[in-house]
Amino acid sequence: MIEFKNLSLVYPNGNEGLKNINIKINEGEFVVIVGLSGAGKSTFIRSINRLVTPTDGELIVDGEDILTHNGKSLRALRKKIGMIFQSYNLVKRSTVLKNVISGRLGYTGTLKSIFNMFPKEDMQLAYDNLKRVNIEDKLYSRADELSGGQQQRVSIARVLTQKPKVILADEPVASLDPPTSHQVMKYLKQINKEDNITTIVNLHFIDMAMEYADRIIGMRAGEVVYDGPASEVTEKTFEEIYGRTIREEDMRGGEDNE
Amino acid sequence: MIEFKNLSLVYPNGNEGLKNINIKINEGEFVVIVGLSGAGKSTFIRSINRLVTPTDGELIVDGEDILTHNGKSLRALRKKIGMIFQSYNLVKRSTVLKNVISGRLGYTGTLKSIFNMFPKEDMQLAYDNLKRVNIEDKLYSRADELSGGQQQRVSIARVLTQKPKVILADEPVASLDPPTSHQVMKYLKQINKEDNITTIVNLHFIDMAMEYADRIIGMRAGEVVYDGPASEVTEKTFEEIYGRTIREEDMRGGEDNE
Amino acid sequence: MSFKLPPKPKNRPAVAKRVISLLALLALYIWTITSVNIDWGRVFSERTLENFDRIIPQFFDPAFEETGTILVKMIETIFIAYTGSLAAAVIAVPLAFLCATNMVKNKWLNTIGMWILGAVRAFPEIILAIIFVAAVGPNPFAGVLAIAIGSTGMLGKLFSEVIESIDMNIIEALEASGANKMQILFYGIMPQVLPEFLSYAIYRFEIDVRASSVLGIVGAGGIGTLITFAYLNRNWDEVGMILLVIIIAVTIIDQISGFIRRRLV
Amino acid sequence: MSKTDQFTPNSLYPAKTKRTITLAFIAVIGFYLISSITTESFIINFFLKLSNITDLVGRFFPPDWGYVTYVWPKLFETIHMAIISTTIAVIISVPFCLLAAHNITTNKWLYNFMRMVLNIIRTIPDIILAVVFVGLFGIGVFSGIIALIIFAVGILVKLMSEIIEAIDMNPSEAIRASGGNTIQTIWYAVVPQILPQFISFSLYVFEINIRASVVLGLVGAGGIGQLINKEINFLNYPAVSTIVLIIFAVVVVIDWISGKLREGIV
Amino acid sequence: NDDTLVMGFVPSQDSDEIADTVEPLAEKLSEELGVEVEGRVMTNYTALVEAMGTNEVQIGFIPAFGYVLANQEHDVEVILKSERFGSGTYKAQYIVGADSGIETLADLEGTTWAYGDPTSTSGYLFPAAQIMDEFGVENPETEFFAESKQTGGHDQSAIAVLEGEADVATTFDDVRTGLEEDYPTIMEETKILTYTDEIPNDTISVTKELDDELVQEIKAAFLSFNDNEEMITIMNEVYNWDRIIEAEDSEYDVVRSTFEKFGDDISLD
Ligand SMILES: Nc1ncnc2c1ncn2[C@@H]1O[C@H](COP(=O)(O)OP(=O)(O)OP(=O)(O)O)[C@@H](O)[C@H]1O
Ligand SMILES: Nc1ncnc2c1ncn2[C@@H]1O[C@H](COP(=O)(O)OP(=O)(O)OP(=O)(O)O)[C@@H](O)[C@H]1O
Ligand SMILES: [Mg+2]
Ligand SMILES: [Mg+2]
Repeated sequence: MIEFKNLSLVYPNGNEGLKNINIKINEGEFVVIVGLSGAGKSTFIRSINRLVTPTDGELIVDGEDILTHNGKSLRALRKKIGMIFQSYNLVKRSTVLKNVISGRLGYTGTLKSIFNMFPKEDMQLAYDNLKRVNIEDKLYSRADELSGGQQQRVSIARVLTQKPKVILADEPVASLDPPTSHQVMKYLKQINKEDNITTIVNLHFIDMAMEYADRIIGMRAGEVVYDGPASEVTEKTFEEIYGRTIREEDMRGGEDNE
Repeated sequence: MIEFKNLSLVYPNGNEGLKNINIKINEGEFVVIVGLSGAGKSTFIRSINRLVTPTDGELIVDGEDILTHNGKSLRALRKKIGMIFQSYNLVKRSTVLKNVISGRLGYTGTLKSIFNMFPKEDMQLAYDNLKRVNIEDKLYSRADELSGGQQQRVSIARVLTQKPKVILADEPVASLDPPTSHQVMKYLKQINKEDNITTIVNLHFIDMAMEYADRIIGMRAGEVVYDGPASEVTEKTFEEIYGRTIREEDMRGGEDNE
Repeated sequence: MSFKLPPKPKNRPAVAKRVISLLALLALYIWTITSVNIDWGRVFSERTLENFDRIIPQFFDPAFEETGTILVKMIETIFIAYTGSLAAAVIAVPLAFLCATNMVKNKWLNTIGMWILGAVRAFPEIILAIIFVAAVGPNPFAGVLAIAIGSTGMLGKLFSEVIESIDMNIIEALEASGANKMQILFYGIMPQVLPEFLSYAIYRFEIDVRASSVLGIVGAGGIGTLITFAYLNRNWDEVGMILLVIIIAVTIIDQISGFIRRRLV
Repeated sequence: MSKTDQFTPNSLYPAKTKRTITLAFIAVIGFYLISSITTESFIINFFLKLSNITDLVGRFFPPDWGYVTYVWPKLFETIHMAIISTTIAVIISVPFCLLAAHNITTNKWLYNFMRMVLNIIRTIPDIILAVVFVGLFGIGVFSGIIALIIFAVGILVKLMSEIIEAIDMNPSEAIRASGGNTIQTIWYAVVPQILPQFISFSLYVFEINIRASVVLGLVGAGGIGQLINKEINFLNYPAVSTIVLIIFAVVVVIDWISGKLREGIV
Repeated sequence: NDDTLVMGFVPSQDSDEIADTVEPLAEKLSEELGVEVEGRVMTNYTALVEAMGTNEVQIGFIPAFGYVLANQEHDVEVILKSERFGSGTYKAQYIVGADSGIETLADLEGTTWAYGDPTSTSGYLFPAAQIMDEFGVENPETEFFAESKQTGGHDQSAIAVLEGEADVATTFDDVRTGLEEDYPTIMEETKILTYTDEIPNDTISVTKELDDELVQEIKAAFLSFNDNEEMITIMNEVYNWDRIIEAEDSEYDVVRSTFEKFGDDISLD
């Protein structure tokens, strides 16, 4: 269970990333966060594994306030939270297998990992996870030889190898074309259901959000402006989140959203 | 009027970009081309201003077969065809105005253009077009100081400054978020209607295609697999173009689309 | 509306700066051109033509009979350059990490690193060579040391630029999965920088083959002695031959290293 | 799928890659050992003789500040030589680096020919250039300048052609697509992209030219090298370190100017 | 290897052939002494002087000026020197154009001076000292001559006069014989204005660390080359030496006192 209690985050330059967030996410939920560019979606997600540090409030993960974590306890926290990125963040020049096994680094001694000595079970796990996302035949390919969709699948395999309790995904399909996007979302959904892993995903596209989410959280300017089951989302919700209808006919004076 | 007659294009490495295309596009039409990655959308579009050269067939623009053009006549052809790119293709370090006025290069002597001596009317035109896409206040900003949506609007202004009869746009909104995408598409549509400029656009997203197109052309593996008014497009059409339903539940063995 | 572009935003200090720099540049050139001491009369004299007549034919008629001696020295030169560049490549790595602002967040340490590299680069190779000849005697090892120290400055700077340009997102991804600093180094940083490191090291090796041709002057081994002797004795055919050997050797190295670099990236 | 279900990879790399890496590693170390033995270079010696080095380096300090007055004339001569040769080299290298970039010069034959010529020029050590030009044009600044120009063109063209090959070709495609001719395309799409690097490389070459003049001085091609050579031979090390420090200061200043110029342009 | 003797060789530029190998000499010496001798040639004696200071090189073939520095800095001792043309000394000459109208040293005032290298005894030190003495100037380069040019070598200095780049060149006596082949007119177009005092020839010196017994052996070995037809031929062909003769440190006092005149310019502490 993840709980945000009056959580705020102000970036060093004064930008308010999160404003007083109160949210509870239950185990096994598939939550999609939507919102315009700059709404704070990434900040929200990255707070959970402390890639950014909220400046105020409490963030409870598995009963502990993670804002106090650092060093060892922070690494322990991160071990149980897997993360998937928009730009895959694979080491392009390393093989697929090496990328996937790097999900096990948190469980492996420094020296052993430097000499690539992973236990057999870990190798097995990595390979099984590659099979799970159907890409086991690319085992020894270099990551940069793969297409975007394949790279994202490798990064899912990497996260699975970490055996996380929570998966965070920051716009995992923004760089992919629609059919491939759906494929990736389906893998995520399948894993969420099969392994009961809490999954929190940022998405730009509301239609995709409605299709896969159990629950949708809408953000605007650092605040949560909508929170409810995907089934209850309406055209109106959309307007609320984006702050205006998108079909507006006033073409002049369009403000910039980036 | 643009007419493809039995047009084929084989890339030097043997890839078949276009296979025996027969299409007629009328003046003032707003055509959207959809298809998977690698379907040949870009190849189709880029043939029209000869950024790629078809290897077989005829391509008639304004009554002339442009496949025989080269040198001077090719530049004359390109002068009347404007092009908008997915990645905007602005010179990042130059000012907005310099980028826009570069649309006039085809009308300006080499020497004059090197010393930035453009006729007054051209400057006027450039400025008016910036106003048209509502970005005249960024006149002297450097292109890399603008957001994606703004950059795309500058590139529309550049194309307008060229006073083209045809506008080609290769995935003009692929790098933009949905509200900004709609804004850009609306500008394109508006220009198409106001100036009666034939407009041919590549899009990934069928919903957007349906919203703006007069006519939709679907491509798959270098062939035209659908051609008809946007109003007649159905779920079925979509399946035809993408070669399968996208809501398929078979998650295993997904082929790669890139 | 009659045409009028909005006025260009005038940034007075910037314009003033530009004018001042232009004037400074102009002054610099005027100073240079008026004070440089070129004897044009000599340059375009008959002497020059005579010299061309005497030197050029000899130069392009290389002394093939010297091939043996020159080859031996050339191989020595290559060995010196190789050993020296390899040592430099090793020494440069920690210094480069010290200088890279995305690795060591402490500005002071960065600056110290930069100063070390800068100081090393300021020393002319010939002075390094003298120091090392004095230290270890007049032998190729002195040359190796001079090359090693001399190359560390440039390699360290290039390496640190490579490190600064890596994709930090990957580091973030590894951090997010609970990896520690050492693991991040080996799984996230090394794979990204190693090919560039190697390719720069090879590039430096090529430069060093040429640079070590100077070392012979002070007895630190290599082909430099031969060049000086050939010049002092005005044996242009020997200079031609030495140049031919160097061109061939460096071209071969260039081909091999080009091949290796292509496979690396 | 041909593999069985129990398959477990037991290595992060395929066997072939592992073999290649091992072989390459052995080759590097092996060649190191060979050259180390033939040149009798064992790093351990360095540490054994460290006291010799520190003694000698110690004699370079403190620098002889009184010597500074002797340095100016030759330093200025060096700077003049570097300014002239860099300026001319920069002008010469502009057409050549366009010709040696495969994305601009699409004619394969011309491109390869240019590359070959440049590669040969780059292999010539500066000392040989100096020696030959002194032989031809006599002693003095002119020979030094010519040697530096050729030396600099080789480096500059190589660096710049690589930058040109790495530029974003999209803007030039856009300009071509709107009917611009070749020169207009280069002027509007290529030049703005490479200008900052071009300037900083020019300054880098300027710096190299100042250093190279140390070598030129050895054979009478002018510049501050003469001074260093003389003072070294008189074992007048404090004076040498004054010269080196001044060269260092000049290099730092150039670095700083280079940074400022880049800031102004980027 | 501690038993190995290292012999550093700076060929005197003051001769018309310049050696680029020392191999035969080292081999022969090694044979005579029964220890390994390694030979190294370099064109710049600074490194050699310093290497003798750290005893990395034990035997040095150093020209006169270099020896004086080595003796002063590192107590290096001269044991032998070369004999050329039957003499243990040589002198420097002033070369001027044959029809330049320059007849005396005084005529040189305000002319352009070419010298090979400021550390060359005959090319720079002795002539410069002579000018300093006769005309009471401290820096001949700036106070006496209008301009001075460093050419890198004696040949190049003489050529500079021949080609009109300089009015006077100072070289060893007589550099022009070696140039006649390439510049057949040099003897007619140039003339010798005058000569300097006698300069002692290049030395064979040893470091203070060598024990006396070994030094004696080395001395004897070198002297025995005089009676060895084959060796003397090599010495002559390669190094332009006719004989090897004994030498005393005091013979080099003349060089020492010469460069002391340079005061600040050559600071010796
Ligand atoms: N490192 C940072 N320093 C300062 N401000 C930041 C930083 N990162 C983000 N911000 C600001 O915080 C706010 C929220 O940013 P965030 O990246 O969370 O938005 P987002 O919803 O993920 O947007 P996008 O869809 O563009 O990824 C924005 O105003 C942004 O400018
Ligand atoms: N320069 C080229 N050389 C060789 N083959 C090419 C080249 N450009 C494209 N192709 C091939 O031609 C086919 C059509 O490519 P095209 O770029 O037209 O597709 P697309 O529909 O625009 O795809 P995307 O949505 O990814 O832009 C593809 O198979 C592609 O691999
Ligand atoms: Mg984000
Ligand atoms: Mg495309």
